[in-house]
Amino acid sequence: MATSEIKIKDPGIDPATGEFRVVAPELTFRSVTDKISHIVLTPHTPLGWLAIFGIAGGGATLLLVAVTWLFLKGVGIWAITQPVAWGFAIINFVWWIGIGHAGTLISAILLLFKQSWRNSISRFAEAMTIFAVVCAGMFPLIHVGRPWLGYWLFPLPFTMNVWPQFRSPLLWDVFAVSTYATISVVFWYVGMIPDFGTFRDRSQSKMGQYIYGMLSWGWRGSVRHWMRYETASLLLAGLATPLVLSVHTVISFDFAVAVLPGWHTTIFPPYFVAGAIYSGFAMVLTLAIPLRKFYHLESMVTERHIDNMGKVMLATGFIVAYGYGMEAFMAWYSASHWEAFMFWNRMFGPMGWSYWVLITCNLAIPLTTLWSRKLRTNIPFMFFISLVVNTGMWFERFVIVVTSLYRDFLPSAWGTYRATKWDYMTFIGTLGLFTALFLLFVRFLPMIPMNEVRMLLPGAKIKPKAAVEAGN
Amino acid sequence: MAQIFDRSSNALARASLVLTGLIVIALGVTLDQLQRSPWVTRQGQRPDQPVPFSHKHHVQGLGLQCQYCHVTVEKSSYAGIPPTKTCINCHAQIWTNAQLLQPVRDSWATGQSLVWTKVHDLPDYVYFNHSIHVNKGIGCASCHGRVDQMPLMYAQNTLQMEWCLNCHRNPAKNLRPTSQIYNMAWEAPSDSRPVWCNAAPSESGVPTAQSVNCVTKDPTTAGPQMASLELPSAGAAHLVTADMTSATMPAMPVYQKFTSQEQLGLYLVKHYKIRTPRELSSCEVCHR
Amino acid sequence: MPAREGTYGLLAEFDTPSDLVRAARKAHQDGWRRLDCYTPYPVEEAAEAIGFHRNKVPLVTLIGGLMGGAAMFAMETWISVVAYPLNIAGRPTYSWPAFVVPAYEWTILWAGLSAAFGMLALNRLPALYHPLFNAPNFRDGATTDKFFLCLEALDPKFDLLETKQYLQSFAPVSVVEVEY
Amino acid sequence: MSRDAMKPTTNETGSTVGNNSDSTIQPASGQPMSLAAVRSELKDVKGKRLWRSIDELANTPEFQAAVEREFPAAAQEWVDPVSRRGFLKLMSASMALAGLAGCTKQPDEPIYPYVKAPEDLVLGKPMYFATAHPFVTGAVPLLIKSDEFRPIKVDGNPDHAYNRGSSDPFSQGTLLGLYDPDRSQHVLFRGENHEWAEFAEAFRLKLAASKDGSGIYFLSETITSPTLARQWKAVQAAWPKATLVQYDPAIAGSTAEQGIDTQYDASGADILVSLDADFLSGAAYPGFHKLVRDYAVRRKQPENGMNRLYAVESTPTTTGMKAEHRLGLRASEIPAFTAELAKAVGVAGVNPPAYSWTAEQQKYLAVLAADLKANAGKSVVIPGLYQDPSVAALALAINNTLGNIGKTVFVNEQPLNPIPSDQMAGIKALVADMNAGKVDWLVILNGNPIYNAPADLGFSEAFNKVNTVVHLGSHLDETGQISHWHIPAAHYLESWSDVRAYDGTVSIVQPMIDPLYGGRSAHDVLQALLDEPMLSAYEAVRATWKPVIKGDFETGWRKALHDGWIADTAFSRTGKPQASLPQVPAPSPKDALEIIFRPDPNIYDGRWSNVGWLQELPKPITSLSWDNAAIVSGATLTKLGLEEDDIVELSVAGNKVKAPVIVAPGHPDNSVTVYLGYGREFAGRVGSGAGFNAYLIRTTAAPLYATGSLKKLDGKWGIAITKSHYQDHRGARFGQQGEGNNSLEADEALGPRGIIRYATLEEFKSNPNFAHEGEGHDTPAYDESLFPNWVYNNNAWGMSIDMNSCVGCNACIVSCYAENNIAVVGKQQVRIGRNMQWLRIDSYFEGDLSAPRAHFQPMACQHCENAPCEQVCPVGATVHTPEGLNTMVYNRCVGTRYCSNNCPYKVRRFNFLLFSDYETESLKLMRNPDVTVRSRGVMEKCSYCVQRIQEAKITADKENRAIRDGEIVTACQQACPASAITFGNINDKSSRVAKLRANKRSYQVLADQNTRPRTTYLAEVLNPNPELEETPVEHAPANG
Repeated sequence: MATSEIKIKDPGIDPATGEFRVVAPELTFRSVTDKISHIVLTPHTPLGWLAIFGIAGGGATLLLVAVTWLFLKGVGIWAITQPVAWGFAIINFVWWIGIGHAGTLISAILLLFKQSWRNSISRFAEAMTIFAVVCAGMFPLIHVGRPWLGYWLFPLPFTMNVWPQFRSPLLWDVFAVSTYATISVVFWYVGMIPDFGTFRDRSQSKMGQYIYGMLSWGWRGSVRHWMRYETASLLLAGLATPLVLSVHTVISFDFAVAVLPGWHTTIFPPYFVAGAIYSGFAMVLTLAIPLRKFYHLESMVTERHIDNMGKVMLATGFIVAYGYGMEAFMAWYSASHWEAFMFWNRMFGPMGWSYWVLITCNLAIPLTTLWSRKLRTNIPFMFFISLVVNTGMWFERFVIVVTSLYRDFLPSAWGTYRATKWDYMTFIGTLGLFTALFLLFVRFLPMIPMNEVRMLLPGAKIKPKAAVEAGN
Repeated sequence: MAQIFDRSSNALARASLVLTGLIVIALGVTLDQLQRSPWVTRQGQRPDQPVPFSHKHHVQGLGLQCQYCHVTVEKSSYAGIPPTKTCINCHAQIWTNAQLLQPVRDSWATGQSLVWTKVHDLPDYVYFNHSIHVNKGIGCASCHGRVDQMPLMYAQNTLQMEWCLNCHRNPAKNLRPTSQIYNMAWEAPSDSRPVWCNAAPSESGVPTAQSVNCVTKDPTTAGPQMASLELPSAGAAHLVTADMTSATMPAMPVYQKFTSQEQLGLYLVKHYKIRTPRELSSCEVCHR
Repeated sequence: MPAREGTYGLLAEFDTPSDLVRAARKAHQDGWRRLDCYTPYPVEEAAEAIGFHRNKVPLVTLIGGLMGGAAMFAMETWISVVAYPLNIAGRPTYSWPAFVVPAYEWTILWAGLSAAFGMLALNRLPALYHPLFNAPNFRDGATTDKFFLCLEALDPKFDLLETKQYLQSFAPVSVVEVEY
Repeated sequence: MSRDAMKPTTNETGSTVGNNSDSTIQPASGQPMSLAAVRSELKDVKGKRLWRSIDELANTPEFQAAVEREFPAAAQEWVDPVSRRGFLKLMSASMALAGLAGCTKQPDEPIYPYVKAPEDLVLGKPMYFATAHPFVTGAVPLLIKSDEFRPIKVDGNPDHAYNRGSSDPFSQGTLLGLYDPDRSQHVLFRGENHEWAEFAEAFRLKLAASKDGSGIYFLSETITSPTLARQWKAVQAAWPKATLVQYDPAIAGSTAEQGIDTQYDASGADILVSLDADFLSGAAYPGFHKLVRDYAVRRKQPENGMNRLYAVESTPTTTGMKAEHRLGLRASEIPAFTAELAKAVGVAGVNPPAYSWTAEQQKYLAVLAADLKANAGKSVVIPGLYQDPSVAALALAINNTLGNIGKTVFVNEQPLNPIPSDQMAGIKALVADMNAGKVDWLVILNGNPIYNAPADLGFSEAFNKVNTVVHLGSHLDETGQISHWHIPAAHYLESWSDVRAYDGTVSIVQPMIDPLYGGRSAHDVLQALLDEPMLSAYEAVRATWKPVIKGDFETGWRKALHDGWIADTAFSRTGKPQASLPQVPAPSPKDALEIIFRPDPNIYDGRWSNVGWLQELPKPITSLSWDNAAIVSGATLTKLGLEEDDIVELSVAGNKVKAPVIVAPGHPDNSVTVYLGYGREFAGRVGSGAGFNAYLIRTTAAPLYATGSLKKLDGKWGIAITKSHYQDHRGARFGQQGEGNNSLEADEALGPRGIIRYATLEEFKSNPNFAHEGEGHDTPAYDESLFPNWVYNNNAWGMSIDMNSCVGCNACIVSCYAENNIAVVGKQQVRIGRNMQWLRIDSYFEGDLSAPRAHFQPMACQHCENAPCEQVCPVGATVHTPEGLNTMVYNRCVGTRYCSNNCPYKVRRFNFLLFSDYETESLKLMRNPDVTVRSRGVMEKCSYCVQRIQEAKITADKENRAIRDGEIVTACQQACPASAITFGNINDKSSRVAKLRANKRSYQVLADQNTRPRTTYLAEVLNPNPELEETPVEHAPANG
């Protein structure tokens, strides 16, 4: 183990190159490999892991119960009603998908921008993406009235000769989300192949060697392979970037394409994406902070990472703030009574409280504090902020979905919305499922990309050509 | 540090990849076939019936006309299943103690219905109407097949939506003169078997079923000059409008000769006022 | 498939990427063509050194992407205009702007899959068995912290003894013979 | 999957799928069974038969015991009908999961052909029979749609001069009453099954023993059948001491009990005055159908002048809300006010009690009197039923003085009811005799006195003093439970009888179906005492009319049955009003709290408690469903420190009852309205336990209104109100007058949203185009679209609704229930806003809520040409037809509910749970076979009655002709007494609907959204008296 002050403090500047270091300087190829392989290859599972996994598993069971009951009785067990025909299910869907986005952003966009600091967090950010998409993807299916007919959403040659209706944003969702899930998984898996190779070669058990051997497709580190591999990763990154932007854009279409005041807004796509990244980074922090502590990864996930993520949140937070601002401005500037009433109702109607929760959690608290580097590098505080923002972003979706629906065009059809225990169970259940999956990932898969971290190490520097010719 | 995997494993790995792909494809094809298979549609299956009633015997053998039993086919959405009375009408005299007919006699005696099993069973949310089809030139055989050749009743067709649409999107290819509706043996006109039709003027309020009159024997037997009146050539027959014919020859009906189904079909579509495919394939036509 | 007996090649192990790159470049300059480097992380210089400059992955990706997009857009148009044209909300049957979105998604989907699987295919993976794994020191180092240069027996210049000395001249940690 | 969207399976003979003895399951009877046992029971049953088996099994007591043991939580859920069914589904589903149901293929369906087919039956073609709905305030002539001899739709008789095909919620609801699964099904003696013959025998012996019939008492509902009256006279002749008491709680003590003898012809009246007469909101008021028609006909072409309605009323009703000028008075003030009015118009010999009227009231009185005098002979003053007799007398006097008699008001030679009687006195005397032990046998004919007898009589105590009580009733109700004999009563659709309509015209009540449960009618009971005890009601009725029908009797009789009435049997209307004027009671002190009793607008006196349609139907004005309540004014609510839904205790003369309190806009202060008919114990699975029993505080002394007190109790009641009602508290910053006096909804709807548009007659004359000017009233040009317009060149269906005619009586909604197999969801579901009515009547209360004007807007699917719902459905389950219908394809729907979110009118309804009843056999008989019964998870909505459109198209196509205008009539249109709804082909410029759409007043709701609705509304035009300024005009576009 490295000495404590190094692992807590910022790794500082590399004297040789004058660049910021992103990982602790004392790391070597082998120490990195040992550290990360050990977490997975060690035969004994830490008690803490078991404990948390138990709790998370309980949550997942809750979900199972809730969904079973749902299938038996129908979506009526939820609070959805007339006129609020969408509720928690859609809110959770959008929220989870949003969370997923940070993962892709870190692994893809930052890769394109050559932000080498993302190397050490990219892997579990991607994992987070996938598990978030799993949780999200579940909702569109279970929230429909007749889930067993969900396959009608796919253009397949049934004997009815009836086809999906491609003008519907929901159908766009089907393709956007399925693509997003697939590409994320592929990207994630391809990234792990060389590390599986490492595991194969370091695993003591025959079982481990077999499993990781197969997962690695027999990777042997030929530079020819490496070059194609690099190209592929770069291309995947290049594809994932427009994808991640499109996915939340499409999801924002679910609302923006509708005629409903409060949904029918052109600002939605950009501010949904920004919001997604905002909440996504919050979730990365929520996960990274306990992890690095628990597995002593401070030398690889350093304060610089936390700090950078804080900055990204600050930036996206302001884009989101701009979004809210524009909504309010347009409500007034459009001179449309529908917009004006919608916004008045959103702020001061019977459900106005939810709007103010959202403002507090998304704007008031984070955007005032994240300016200070001191706070950004204050680990407990950042953990707290991450939770606040996650809450705020959930309420953003609540406000959009519910407070737009419950008082729309015809006053006679106004209604209200009060969530039932099944709504809460389902939501908590997905949290449990997410955590459980993530813990499994941490235990059995390389949570930090060894091959990418190796590139950050001083040892990876090739001595200048001259030196090589001269032979030292 | 030695090999983990045996030499063969490479070939094995690749093979398994290919296989996975093949399995997926195979599964898709299977399901696609399955949804159309008789196992699902019951096409061609002969369910157990209380009495092994033979349409072949009654229709072909005895020459009973469909409506003798299915009385309401022209009037109502239901064609109608005959009451026991209909059977007894004859079987009070003939086969009076045939073992096969015991259930019929029981029913007649006890007043309990004969319980048949539906052979042509549409889903409950499909609203099919016999009368409109029969009145607009769809023959029984078009959907039910050569019932006169079925010793035991079975569904000739799948009755699945794609099958219905198949005709609703192009009725012409199945239309026949209403006079031929109950003719099991009707075949589309051909050069060897032409059909001659004349139509009442469209504005005359006669029901569609009677608006066209067709014959299978050449009505213009009166020699060349009469035949010469038969204008224009059969090839362009379907282009002639009814009012034109009526205008030219008020007294003597002008027959047009048809030697192919599509000519006849188009002609009947026009005179039976068959609605457009867009209308016929609109959802509310069958679902309410 | 190469022959299954005899020597696959000679494997020289190095401690640092720099040594590997130097040796590889030299060997390539000396006319070796059937040679390869093995490293725990991508070392571009090494690839350059053995004259591996460009690959076909981008082309595969492009083709995949175009196919995906075209396929989806064509299907949407066929479904809405030909297969079952319906009056939806008074919109035209050919509502192309709506069709763009799924087509766009499929472009990305197919491109991504092509990139990933194209890469693996071009790398001739999966290759769970490989002669190199017979080398005692290979699996211990190649995926962790060692750098290898392998001169293969198929190269006309290959001669067990000479090549061994030739490799020794790069002062590697070790040179071992790799059996099939 | 066939279950997902299933229409009531009518196989070839129309015998329903209930017919499934092939898969019955007999659990080891006796010992309780466990779910394991259940499963084993079902083991051998293969999937396709399981569907039925589960249901049958689930109804065995053993099973229910098992359920309650294994799911204690659910045991209580068992009570609520809807969730009970949900639970059944759950059980079958869980068993399916347990691997019991095999494949999901459609099960084999059996065919049950007739043995001998009826002559006139064409399967699949409905038949129509004329009959009439016997009702205490006058029968409603009906034409019944019968499918395979099962009545499946009740509608007015279009040829009858009285209602011209219109109907009302009550009549519509009686259909469900017929198929009510909770109707009693056996003759019971002391709780055990017996035969009718045994009863008849015992009864005759008893009478024979009594010699002259002394000690034999009959307690009957009001007798409306001339034949029954004739039979009673015969009984009396035979047994002179036998006593008949009539008691109908709804009219007992009202002016109706003496028999209605006044007829109004409002079509000739320019001024209509309602003195607490609610003649526009339901059949409870005599002549409702005709009065509404006459009222509406004078408002359809404002350009040709309109009538003007004044309403003075003690509780807000649709009548008052439609009035140009409404004056809310406490009930006890109305007689005095009437007297003042009489005096003012110059009726001789009236001396109104001294009372301090407010300035507003005096002004109203003066203006009203002036207006009446100005329109002498062209006006009509209509008194309320539930008022002091003096009001009716004075009203008649006023009409007389104004010379309206013979013009707009007519007096019958004879009263409507054949045996008028003072019902309150009658039942009082009866109870006295019971207590005195004089009553040996008490035969109750279709009454439920245990439940609804006046509270002060102590009927139940007296009840025990009677030796034998015979109860003829449709249900084993509160009275039936404790009677010695119970005889299931036949429904009027099951039996022969005869009745008189408002104008006296006789209709023969003929059965549509054999008694489902072997019910008997009052005719049978009385006949059993006569010389030919076995003489059927059919013969009895024929005997009654043999002398009346002219010409050959058989021909005349057949004609009467066919037409639905016997010609020339209307009353002669040449009667003269009696001169004497009764004493006018003085109003109660201003600070006294008055409690007003009214029969419920939906379930009347409680006789329709178990009719789900009527229970769930939102009541006019309050939009209250599934309950009755203590209805007060906002001011009173605040004064008493209450909130809506609080539980209060009402007490009158020492009798107490707990009730929820709600506000009705425009209710007079210091006054509480309670509806009768709720708080039933033994109404059945639907009605039991709903609301509170107001009869408990209703006394013989004050049956119509009483002074009482109100006390707040702890807790909330949990009422279900179907419309949101907020007060407008928005500050001036938000551009509204938000002092909290107005309704937020109304301010929005009448204001910038342009949902309700109206003008006064003057404004309309000066600017006929008012509906299209002003804020929110603009309609985009037709080509104002990004897309090429979709052309509809053949038929194009459209609907026009006349807001001026609609009186918000709800008849259309119930008619829609019956026509479209709409599910009843239960109170809990309604509470959270899941009621399934395809058609709702939006009521907006304009202006200050203490004295509002209401606007009623029937709102159903608008069939937008640019339908927002269609665009967002991912599976194309809702699409546009070439004729411009917005069709909902249930069996394609996966239930994303996106369409509902995107519907600006929020008229789509979703089956959040399994709302439709697939278990109850009797309900399967009732369903319309042409409409799919929607299953769980499916969206539904108004279809413009597409099944009727299709039927008409097929007929027309076969006959080679175009569809005639008016050939297609939607269910709502058919029921509407005001003919406010018109449906037809808007492409046919000569069609009525096309003409109406061309009318300048015609506007589209939310036109600015460019949804292009096919349903358009005709803007209201009001005809206020300029003398009275209270008409709020700020929303009238001319100055808006």
